[in-house]
Amino acid sequence: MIPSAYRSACLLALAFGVPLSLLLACASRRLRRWMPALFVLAPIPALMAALCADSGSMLQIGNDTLALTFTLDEPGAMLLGVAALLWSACGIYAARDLRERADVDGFIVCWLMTLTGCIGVFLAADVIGFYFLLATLSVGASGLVLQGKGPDAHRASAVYLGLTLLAEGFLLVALILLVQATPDGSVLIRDAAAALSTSAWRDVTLMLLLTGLGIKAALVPLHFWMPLAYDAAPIPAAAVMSGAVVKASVIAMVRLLPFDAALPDCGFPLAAIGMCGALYGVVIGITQLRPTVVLAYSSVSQMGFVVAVIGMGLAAGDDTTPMTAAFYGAHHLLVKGSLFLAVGVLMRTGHRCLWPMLIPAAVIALGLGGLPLTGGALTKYAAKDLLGNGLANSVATASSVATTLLMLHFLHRLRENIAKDVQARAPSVLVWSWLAMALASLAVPWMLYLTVPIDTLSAALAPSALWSALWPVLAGVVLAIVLHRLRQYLPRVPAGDFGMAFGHMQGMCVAAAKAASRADAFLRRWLVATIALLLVALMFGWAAVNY
Amino acid sequence: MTLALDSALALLFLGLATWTIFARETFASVAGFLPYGLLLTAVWLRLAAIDVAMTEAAIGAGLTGVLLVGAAARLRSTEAAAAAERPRVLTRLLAAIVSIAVAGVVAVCVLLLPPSAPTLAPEVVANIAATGVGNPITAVLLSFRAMDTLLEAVVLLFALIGVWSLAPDRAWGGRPGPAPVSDPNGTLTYLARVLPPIGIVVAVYILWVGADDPGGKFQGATILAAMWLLVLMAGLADAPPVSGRGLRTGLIIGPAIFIAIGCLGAVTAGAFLAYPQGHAKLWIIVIEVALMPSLAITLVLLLVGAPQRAMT
Amino acid sequence: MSGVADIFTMALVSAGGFFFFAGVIGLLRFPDACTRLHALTKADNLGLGLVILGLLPQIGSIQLALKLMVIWFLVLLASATCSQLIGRAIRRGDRSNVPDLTDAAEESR
Amino acid sequence: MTSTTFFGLCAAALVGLGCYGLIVNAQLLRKLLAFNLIGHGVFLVCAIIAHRGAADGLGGDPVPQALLITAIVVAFAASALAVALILRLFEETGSASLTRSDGLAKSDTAEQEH
Amino acid sequence: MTTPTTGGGLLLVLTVLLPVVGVLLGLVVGGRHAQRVALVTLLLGLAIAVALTGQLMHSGEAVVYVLGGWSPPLGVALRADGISIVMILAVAVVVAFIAIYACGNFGTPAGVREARRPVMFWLLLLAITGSLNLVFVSGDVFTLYVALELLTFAAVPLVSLDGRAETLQAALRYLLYALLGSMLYLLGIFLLYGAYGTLDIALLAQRIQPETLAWAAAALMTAGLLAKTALFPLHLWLPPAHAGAPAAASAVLSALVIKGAWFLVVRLWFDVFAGVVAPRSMQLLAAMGAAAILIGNVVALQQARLKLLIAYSTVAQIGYLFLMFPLAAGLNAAQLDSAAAVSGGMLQAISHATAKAAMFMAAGLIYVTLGHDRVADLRGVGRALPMTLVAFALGGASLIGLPPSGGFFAKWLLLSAALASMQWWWVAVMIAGGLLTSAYVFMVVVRALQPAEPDWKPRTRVPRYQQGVVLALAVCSFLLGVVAWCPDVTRIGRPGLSVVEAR
Repeated sequence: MIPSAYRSACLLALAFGVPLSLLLACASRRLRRWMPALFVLAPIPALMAALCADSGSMLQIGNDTLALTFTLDEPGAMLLGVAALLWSACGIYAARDLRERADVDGFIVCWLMTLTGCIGVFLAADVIGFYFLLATLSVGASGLVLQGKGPDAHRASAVYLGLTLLAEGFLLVALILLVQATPDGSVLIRDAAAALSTSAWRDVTLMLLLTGLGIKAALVPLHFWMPLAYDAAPIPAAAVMSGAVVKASVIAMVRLLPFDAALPDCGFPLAAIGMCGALYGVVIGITQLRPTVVLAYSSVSQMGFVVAVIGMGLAAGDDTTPMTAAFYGAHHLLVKGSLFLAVGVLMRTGHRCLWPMLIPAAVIALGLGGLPLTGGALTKYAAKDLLGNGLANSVATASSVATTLLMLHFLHRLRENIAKDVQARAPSVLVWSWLAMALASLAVPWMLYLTVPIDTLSAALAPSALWSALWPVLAGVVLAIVLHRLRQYLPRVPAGDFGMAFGHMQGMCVAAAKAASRADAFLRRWLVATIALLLVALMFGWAAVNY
Repeated sequence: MTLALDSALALLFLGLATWTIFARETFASVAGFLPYGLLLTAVWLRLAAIDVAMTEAAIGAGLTGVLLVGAAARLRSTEAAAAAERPRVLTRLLAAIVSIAVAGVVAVCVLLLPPSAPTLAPEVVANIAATGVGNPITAVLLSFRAMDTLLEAVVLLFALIGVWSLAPDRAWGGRPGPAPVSDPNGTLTYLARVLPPIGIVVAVYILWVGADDPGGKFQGATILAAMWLLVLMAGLADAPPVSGRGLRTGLIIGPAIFIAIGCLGAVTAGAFLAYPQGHAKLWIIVIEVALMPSLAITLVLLLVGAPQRAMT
Repeated sequence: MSGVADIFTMALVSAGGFFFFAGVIGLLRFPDACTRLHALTKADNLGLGLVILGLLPQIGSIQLALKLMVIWFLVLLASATCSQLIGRAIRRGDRSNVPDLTDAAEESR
Repeated sequence: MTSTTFFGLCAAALVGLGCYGLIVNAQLLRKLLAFNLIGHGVFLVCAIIAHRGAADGLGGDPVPQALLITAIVVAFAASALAVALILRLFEETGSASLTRSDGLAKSDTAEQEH
Repeated sequence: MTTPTTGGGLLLVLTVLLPVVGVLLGLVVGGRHAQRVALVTLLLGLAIAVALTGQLMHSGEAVVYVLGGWSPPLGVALRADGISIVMILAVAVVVAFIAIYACGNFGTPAGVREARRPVMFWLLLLAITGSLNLVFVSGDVFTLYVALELLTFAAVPLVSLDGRAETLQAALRYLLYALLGSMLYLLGIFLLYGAYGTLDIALLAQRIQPETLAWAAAALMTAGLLAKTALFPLHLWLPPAHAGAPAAASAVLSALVIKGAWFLVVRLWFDVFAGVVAPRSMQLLAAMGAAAILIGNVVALQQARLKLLIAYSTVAQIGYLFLMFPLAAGLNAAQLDSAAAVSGGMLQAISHATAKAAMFMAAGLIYVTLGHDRVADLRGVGRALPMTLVAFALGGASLIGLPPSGGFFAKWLLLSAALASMQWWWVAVMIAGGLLTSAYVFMVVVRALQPAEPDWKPRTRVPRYQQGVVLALAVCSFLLGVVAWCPDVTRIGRPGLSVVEAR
């Protein structure tokens, strides 16, 4: 082996192995007590890997019968790096938070489990490992939601786990179809994606794949788990989930979907659904009062936008799509993560020292809407080519107007939800961790933009580009003012909007379940069961004779 | 003529079978079951299965009958409750239809049996010389399919373990059945004194002829068991405590020797449960002799049931 | 010679059969348990005895003849004991361990 | 109709009777009796198969006859175990029948509010 | 005519005889010596199972032993191919774990020469092991009947080991229903003999014809075996029996005993009746399985007691074991490698055996600690028995089919088979079943994680090694997926299949 490849393999192994070993170490009670201190360090190897490992480097565990493969492609590296940043910052925040909790074990285990799964998903290169780590991720994340307080947390966690396992059901079938499509039954995602566009089952596979990943990406109409979960989860958990965890679906899409061939009949509907989500999230979001819920709906909207970008790329068969989508995802990851931290910090901050906290929040929040010179503007600029000049582009502009509007609404709600005590100050650890994240979410997009590189600096700073980024924001501000005037006319939609309608189906489910157990009790009566046995014998005979 | 005889026989035992199903009282149906078993024995005779007839008479009709009569006598008080649980007419109708359907399937199968019946009789006749025994059934039981016979002994043992496991904890290790009460000059006592010697002679005789003629260990063991039961019923002796080392050794000695000889065969004759050339009959008789007492003990203990009286 | 033996056999076996028949009739028709017991014992002892006696000249070997006699003897022993036990039970008046053959018999008709 | 076939039909009748009794009769001892009837029916089928296989001077195929002996003994073992269970149940509960219910105490099947 | 004894055949005799000898010996020595005898015997049994596996993988063909030198049809042969060896190994391992666990609950108390529950438990455990091994290796359908009866007679007393009224009734239901089943099976055997004049599986496979007698025999035998496996809707005896028995006994019954009859169905349908059973029968069988999966899981979700919940999840899991039949048939029809489906089914059986044993033992520990096993108030378990709860969760994950558990790879194989043979409906059933399973596992774990009242004390302290054993078994079942790294043993010695790499 040549040294550099060897080094990269070691880095990958560390990136995945360190969190995993920490998770296993939780088996011992003594070690478990030390874990919160290590939260900040656990993702560092992943960050190192993202920075130092040369892209395309591979790590294989197992024999030729079955091997778990890890690799690092460019989109993966980008998302992995920023995710690691977010995990470290939130790790600091969580460690401080845990001091005030009664039972910390559950949180610690779930945190490390989610971290392991999250990093692994960005690295996994074969379908089995990918599915395994996705499952780890989902189970851990639902465990994190469970750490919230009260019955709401239980309900949210149950809904989240149920939907995400449903999604994995779809994914499992899709992955099996993918593997069967590959000529030699290879389980590498690369081969599977390559074989997909020519597979006999292509459309079914894509349907299942997009349904599964759509649930995970909170595509409308399967988005309602997201507000519930982010509202119920503890702040740091909500931050990593809205930031890092949900990006697993983005990386899965860019890796599994075939961008080598133009698939308009699949790409355009996907883009349409995404755009609908991007606007729908805002529409519901502005009716919400709790800042976390508002952020959740903004996540629904932003994920919708990413999916729309991917859909357009799929339709055009444009192979730059993965980088663009990953770049957009990375920016959203940073911003959304830091905004959740901001919510947590401001809830503990009094009026006295409000502004130093609120200003940065305002900047990055508007950045999400595409405020010039922020990362948001860059991402929108990068996505522009994919969206083309047609309908999609105008909808995208509309969505950035809407996002600005939603973000202003968020800032307003944030200001409403500060601590009652005027003198209150958030613990400095929390403050610094959040400010660090805020800084990162401003700086990192520029670095990525220039180092990767996606486009030239001059192109991004051209006056036309600046203006085309600025006017939607201004429009958004104007709209926000109007909306502020009319706010009392807004309806109050419950968090998780029509998803709550499913709550009414619970009664039906219970009735069905009761019916099932009545049937079971009936069938287990001696008379019935013996007659059934003889009938079964007769039926088998009959089935054979009429063959 | 034969068919008339058969029909008469069939009429009788089917009638009794119907009776055992439909009789009102459990005891009555058991009482019907006993003659039914004996008639069935006659059926085996009609079908030229004399060994089966003897086994049926001894175990199927005899021991099972004793078992059921004893149980029925103890369960008399449950009649009313059981009668109250009689299912509704519709259920009974459904049950009847299904049962008739199953019977129909069996009948069809019987009628469809191939005209030229496949048989292993020639093979048995061809190979019986190697076993040295004259009774083909003994040859099958102890040489060709000796595994089944070994397992059969083990089945009885497992069943006994199961029966014992039902003992109340306090009575564990104690004696089964109620304490013996003997009436020194009662008829039963007299019979229990007179009969056993004869019975033992008969049992040994049946075991001995079993090698070449109908008969064998099971029939003999059953007679031994019957004698012991007689003694127990007459109260001349008490049932042994189940914790007794000797008793347990007696229980397992037969199967143990069977297995030992089988392993010996694996060493000397090249296969488990194979017998050395020319000495097959000797080893078969050894096995039978060893099995008979164990089987007798097992049968008796199965009949007297789980221990009920703690050791004093 | 064999002719005489055959006649002898026929006579005795049919006589035995008659006793069995009578026994069964009695079992079914007699009013109470004691009398039924009486009928039964007749059937067992005499009926079986006559049948076996009748069969004796037909068998060549002494051994087989002895076997038959032993069987008869055992049946005598057994039936005597049984009927004695049942009879005692009847006298003691407890019917707990006397099978309810009465209704059994009536319904089987 | 040969006597084997005839007894074969009797066997079928026995099986049918036994099934009916096993289903309908509530008292456990009656169920056991019914089981024995089914067993006898099955054995009778085996016996006629053995009888049809008569050859080379043997009255019947000895292999199924040997199987039959084994089966009879196994059935007896089953009856003994069942009787012991029934009597123990009787001692514990005073009843000798499977309750109408499905064998689970109500406390077990009690559903819990979601 | 039939294959003569092959190398290592004597091991087959040993797998069967050793436990039987153990029973005889244990009965004589009695008391706490019986326990020692049992443990030694089980250890030896494990060694023999490993040796047998090695033999099989080395020779690459089925191991045959002709008893008494009388080759079939006159004599009886023992035969072990891939699927039997897999089951033997699984039984040996699981029973070993259960035995270690049971040392905590079934030790003879000091000062007593012999107590009923311990000595009976150990003897019955040995008896079950021997009977199961006989079921797996016997090549003669009548010997298989005797083996099934042995299994039943050994399993029924385990159910009523506690002697409570409801367990007695459960045992009676089990016994009577199983007896009816075995009579149907016996009838089928006799019909086969009457039609084809042999009882040997290999010979039957050659001689059998698609005709009414064969169909009737197949139907009767299948129905009888299904009654013993408790496939829905023939499961009346399973929930009360498995929920009422002591935890270790429940583990044996639920993990292993039901697999005996199921294995026989596999043996018959794939080896004996391969050319006889109609595709429709396959679909019917799998339809019963699907009903078991759906209804069993839904009912499990509503149970108020943990052991009943697990028992019902067994009812559901039995269903998965029967999905493989139409899948294998479908692959055959599509000229594909049908052994993949069989491997999936076997893997499912093994992973269920390990997982379910672990879950029942975990439930036992929870019961001991709380003094009850009401699902509604399991709070405090997470604090008192962390290892046990983890074990339960891992077992549950294996049932759900989360990677890398054996359940996941079994599901992977079965789903692949279903998709390759275009039987979408079974895919839907499997996915739905997984979701329902996850629902009740989640419910139990969440309730157990809730903190107990501050003044709460566990009823009794559970020895650490018991928790350790349970966790170890659960981890085995959760990591069972690594078998995908080994060559597929189940194909060895199967007719028409060659030894090829897994997947």
